[in-house]
Amino acid sequence: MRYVTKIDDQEFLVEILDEKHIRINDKILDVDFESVSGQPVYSLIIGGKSYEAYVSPDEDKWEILLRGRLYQAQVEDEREKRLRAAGSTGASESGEFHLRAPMPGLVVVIPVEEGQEVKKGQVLLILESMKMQNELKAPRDGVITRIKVRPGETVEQKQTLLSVG
Amino acid sequence: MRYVTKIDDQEFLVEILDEKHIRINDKILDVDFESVSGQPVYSLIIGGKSYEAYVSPDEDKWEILLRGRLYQAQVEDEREKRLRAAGSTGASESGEFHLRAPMPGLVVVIPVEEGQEVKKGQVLLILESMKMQNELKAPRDGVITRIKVRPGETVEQKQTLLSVG
Amino acid sequence: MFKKVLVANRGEIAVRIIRACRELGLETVAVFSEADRQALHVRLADEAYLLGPAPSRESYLRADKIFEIIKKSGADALHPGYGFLAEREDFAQACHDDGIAFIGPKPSSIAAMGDKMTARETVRKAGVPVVPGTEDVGNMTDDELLAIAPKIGFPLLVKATAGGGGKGMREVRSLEEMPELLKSARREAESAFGDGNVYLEKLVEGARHIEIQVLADMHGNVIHLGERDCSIQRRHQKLVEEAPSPFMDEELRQRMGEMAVKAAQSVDYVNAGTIECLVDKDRNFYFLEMNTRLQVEHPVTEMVTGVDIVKEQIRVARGRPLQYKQEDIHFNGAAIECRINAEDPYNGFMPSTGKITHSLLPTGPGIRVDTGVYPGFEITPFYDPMISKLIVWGETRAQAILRMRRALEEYRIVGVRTNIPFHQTLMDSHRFMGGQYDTRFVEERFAINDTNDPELAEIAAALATLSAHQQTQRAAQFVQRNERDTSNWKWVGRWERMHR
Amino acid sequence: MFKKVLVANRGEIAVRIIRACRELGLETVAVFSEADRQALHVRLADEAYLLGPAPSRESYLRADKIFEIIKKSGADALHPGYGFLAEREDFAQACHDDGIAFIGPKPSSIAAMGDKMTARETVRKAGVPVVPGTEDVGNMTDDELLAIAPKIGFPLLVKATAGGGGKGMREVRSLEEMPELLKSARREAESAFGDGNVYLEKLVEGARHIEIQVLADMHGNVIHLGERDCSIQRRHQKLVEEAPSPFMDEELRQRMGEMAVKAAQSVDYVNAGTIECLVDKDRNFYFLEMNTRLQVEHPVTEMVTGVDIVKEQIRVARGRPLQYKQEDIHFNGAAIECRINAEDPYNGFMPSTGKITHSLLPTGPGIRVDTGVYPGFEITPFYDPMISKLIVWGETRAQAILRMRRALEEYRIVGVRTNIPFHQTLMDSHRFMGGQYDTRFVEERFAINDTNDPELAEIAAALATLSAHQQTQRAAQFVQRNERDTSNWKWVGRWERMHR
Repeated sequence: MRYVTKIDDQEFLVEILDEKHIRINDKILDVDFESVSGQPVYSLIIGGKSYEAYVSPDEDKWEILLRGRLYQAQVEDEREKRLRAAGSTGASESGEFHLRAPMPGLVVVIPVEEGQEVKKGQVLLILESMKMQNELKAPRDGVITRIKVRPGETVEQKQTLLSVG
Repeated sequence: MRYVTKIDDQEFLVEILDEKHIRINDKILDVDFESVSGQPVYSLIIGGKSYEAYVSPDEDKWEILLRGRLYQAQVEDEREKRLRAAGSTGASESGEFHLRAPMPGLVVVIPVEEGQEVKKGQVLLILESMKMQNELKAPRDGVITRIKVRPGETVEQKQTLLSVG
Repeated sequence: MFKKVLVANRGEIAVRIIRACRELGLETVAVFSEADRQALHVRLADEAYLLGPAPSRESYLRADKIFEIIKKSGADALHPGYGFLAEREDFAQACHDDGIAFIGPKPSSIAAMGDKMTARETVRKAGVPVVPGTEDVGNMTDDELLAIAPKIGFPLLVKATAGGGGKGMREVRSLEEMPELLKSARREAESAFGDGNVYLEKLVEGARHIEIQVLADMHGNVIHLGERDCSIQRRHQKLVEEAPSPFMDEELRQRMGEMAVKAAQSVDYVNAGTIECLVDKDRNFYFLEMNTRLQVEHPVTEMVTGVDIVKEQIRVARGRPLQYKQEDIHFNGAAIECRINAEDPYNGFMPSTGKITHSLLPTGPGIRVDTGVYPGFEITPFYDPMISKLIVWGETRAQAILRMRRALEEYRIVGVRTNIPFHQTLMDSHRFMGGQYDTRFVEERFAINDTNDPELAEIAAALATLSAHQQTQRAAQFVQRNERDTSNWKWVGRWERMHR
Repeated sequence: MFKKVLVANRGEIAVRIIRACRELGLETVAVFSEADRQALHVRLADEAYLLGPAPSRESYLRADKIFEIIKKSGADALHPGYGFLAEREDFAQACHDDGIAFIGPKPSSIAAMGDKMTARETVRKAGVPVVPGTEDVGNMTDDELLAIAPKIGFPLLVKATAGGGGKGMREVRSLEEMPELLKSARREAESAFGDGNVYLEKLVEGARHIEIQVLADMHGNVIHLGERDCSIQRRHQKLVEEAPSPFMDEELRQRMGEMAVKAAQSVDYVNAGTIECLVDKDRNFYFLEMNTRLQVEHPVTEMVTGVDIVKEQIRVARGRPLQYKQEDIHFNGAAIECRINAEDPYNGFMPSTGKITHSLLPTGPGIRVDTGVYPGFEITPFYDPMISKLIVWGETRAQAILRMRRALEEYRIVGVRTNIPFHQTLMDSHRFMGGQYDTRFVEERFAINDTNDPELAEIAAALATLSAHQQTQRAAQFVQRNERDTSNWKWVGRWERMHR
């Protein structure tokens, strides 16, 4: 099985040769890959070196926390990649953005209104949780299309708070 | 639900009144009983006192390891107890005893033979495990009725090694 | 001499206090909210009583409930820990009135230091230098503050008079932004302390936050245990503390130590307390406030002095004289504490909640972990995000940093995000290693590690690919098996097993 | 100066050594058997290589494989830990021949001390008192030993000449039982060391086992780090060690320290080593043997002296002079170590195997846990049952005991049985508290706690009843639900959920 794995702008060609060997770009390496205690913590011994990392899927990416650094990787098998290249030509990613509550909490202030233009980094909402007031900010420029909560409201984790178009 | 629970020679009459109350002998107490992390470790808050113990079933008994002491308890509901009292009158407990391997290991020596009389505490078999030679002893006087393994044999945990009649 | 101590707190500090009591042969009473039934302090105490629902106002801040439990349990002493009711004069007074030993200072000392404005005035009169700022005592309106601000000069700090822990604190760079910031500071102060009153203080730039631990008994003895450097902060929240301060020399330590003893004496202080100061580049120090309680970061002092501060608090509260004279206090090696918070350093340090499914503590020589959590425990949004403190000791500061690095690398917490990667980046930074930092360092001159080490990126790629491959294989196996055997119950059984 | 250390061991000691290397900036190479793929030392090392199947003879004792891995990894130093290859002269020699720094003594010192009979003769000539026993060097037949035994007098000890850790050791009370005991001692020695040779030693009754830690560099400096009392033993296996010994006074410490330095010098010793002695009631001491390696119980010495023995071993092996002179060594407070074994104290201390499903380590001030296991790790029957070491420090011995009690009470290990209840009983025993014990104490005057505290028995009854009730209720619910809804897949789904 051949995969193309992208981290930042770097592409790695990774081929799973068998249970104990992989090829990364041109190197063939021994691998021994196991989950520790059935947790999303993985021990990888590769070419004799021992690594341990948290690995978890995050929507269409994989997050790897390794030696205090966070990597985000996109893994595609070669066939998928070819199909995608042949098909749609880099569809726009500027759809509506939904601000979700990163944790349960209490909505304190919403300093924006529907229809208002906002800049990337502008505070959209203040959520109180763990005795802290947390500022939730716009991930990009846009317009507030919908506000679904009010100050004083208690929200659940992942609940949609407002949308930016 | 009423239970009779016996520890050593002491009997406790325990009645489960509802989810939060029990009666022990004549005392009614608040209880809050929860497993910790889904493990056989239980946190019990009873009449305000906080205890934590390992609780596990062991054949027809319960073993409770509490504050560095091991208690063995027999719990019967009242109905069972009455039935038992009415029925069989203290059947003999001197049936055949099967010596089982307490852990996987290697049989080193079997210093007894079939048909031999043995005394309580006499060494019946030496099992090597964890770099230690462990002496398995007779739990009571009797006669060796059957030896099922040989020196040099590797045995699994709980495998029957020999029987004492 | 009291025998049973009610610990009016939760989390790691409740555990810390229960341990000290147990080692002194004292019985302990825990209190807990509905969210904390399985918390470690409940599991470890001799007795435990429910306070109420999860929110602090309905549980850990319910003084009335705590007094009920004192009566019910027969506790004859109370340790407040930090936060919650620790610095409430009225609460301490109520304990005294009920004949309960309050393990902390006198109510009058709490009052004198609790109102930060009063405290400034008190120590200033005792000859202790303070940061320039509002000098009147009492509640001031926004208009009054806006009028005074230009005289103090910008940048300045809005601070809660009932403050602590950076709550209700705001930096103000200009008069224009001040009204909005006053509003949010008052809001946060009101929510944290039930008191929205604030005052102003000049922002001393390039300063270090250095504090002095003091211990005082009921017999007039006051000593200090040297300093802690707490300059590594983010949004006025301390993240890393160390003792000794890499900035300190013997002469400054002595001057600051004497000042701290003087400040404590000015309010007739008893028990453990901390004098927080700013120290500027020229080694001038200014009193900020006194914390009239045990501090989060007390372990670094314990590790370099060998003094068990909590046990000493208890002894002092029992009326005993201090075990140590100033000349008995020696500083050995270096200690560093990293506060481990359930928050995501890659997402603006947003708090992270959830069940801890697995953890592996760093252990071995020179390591101490003070924690209130364990695998299976649920981190809720109701309390402080600090879930543990990792403290290391080394013969030298360099050895302590190396040890902290290996401890952070070993530490695993699964189920919530933590700021461990932040600490790892910090311990690798040359400025931290060189001791070259001030209170603005984290916010202004530090970034969480996102450099792309090519070798590690390759390993990350391998990890991601192997995980993705494993997921694909599992799905394929599942389809295959399902094709082979379509009887209903086996199908479900397998599915259940796979999703455990 | 070496840069990459292969750690030829497993378990807690491999972890301990890897940590020391990491804190010194050295790279580490772990080796592992098939049973240890997920062991902590594999997880923490920079590199890891498979040795072979689980049994030690096919893995950790395979010197040839280890040399292959040295070549493959480019390691330029080796730390043997304790046990396995730690005291094999030929192995140390092979390291030297290959230009690999062996972090331990010279092969000649290992040889001189490794044969216990030769060692006795060597130190005797250097003026160190030894326990009366067989004096000839070389292999002796059973007949020869049976002839000599009456001259030494009973009771006596049969000991393996290649011995250590109590293996291949037997007490003999009379000539009649001696042939059988010789046979079993030789069998165990053969199995443990590949050498069935034994010798005899008078059994000194009522004696304490006290040992002196020494450190020596390549520049002729030899110092001692005081004593450890290891008299708490069962079947010649140490269970608890403490420093200082409650039996010790300054004069005896000085005499024994000087003796230990002399014994080390008699074999031109370099690196860390331990002189084990018996000390009788009249404070006469007798050399037993020298362990030419790191000891299990080294942490208690580290905690009272502040010296990191493993780091010092590594520095010495790099050719550096000792960091300390004898006069730099001071003893501060008291430390106790409890060896936590996977064995059932209520069933003849039978080893216990299985997967650790959950654990909670005691933490907080003055606590150190050195462990190689964690939740999810499987304890197999192939290796030593010691799974962790709990070490505490206190300002006084009494405080250390109180701290150990609270730490033992907090410690949870689920999945295997442990000897924690044994340690709890010991820490509660008046004789231990009074320091009144000798090497026979555990076997002759100690019983695991089975006293019936009526209050606790009632709690145990409540716990058992509530558990039984919960079980009954669950079964009833299951039947009820099954009656309500008999569609096949839902039934199975519930069943699966209940049995997770």
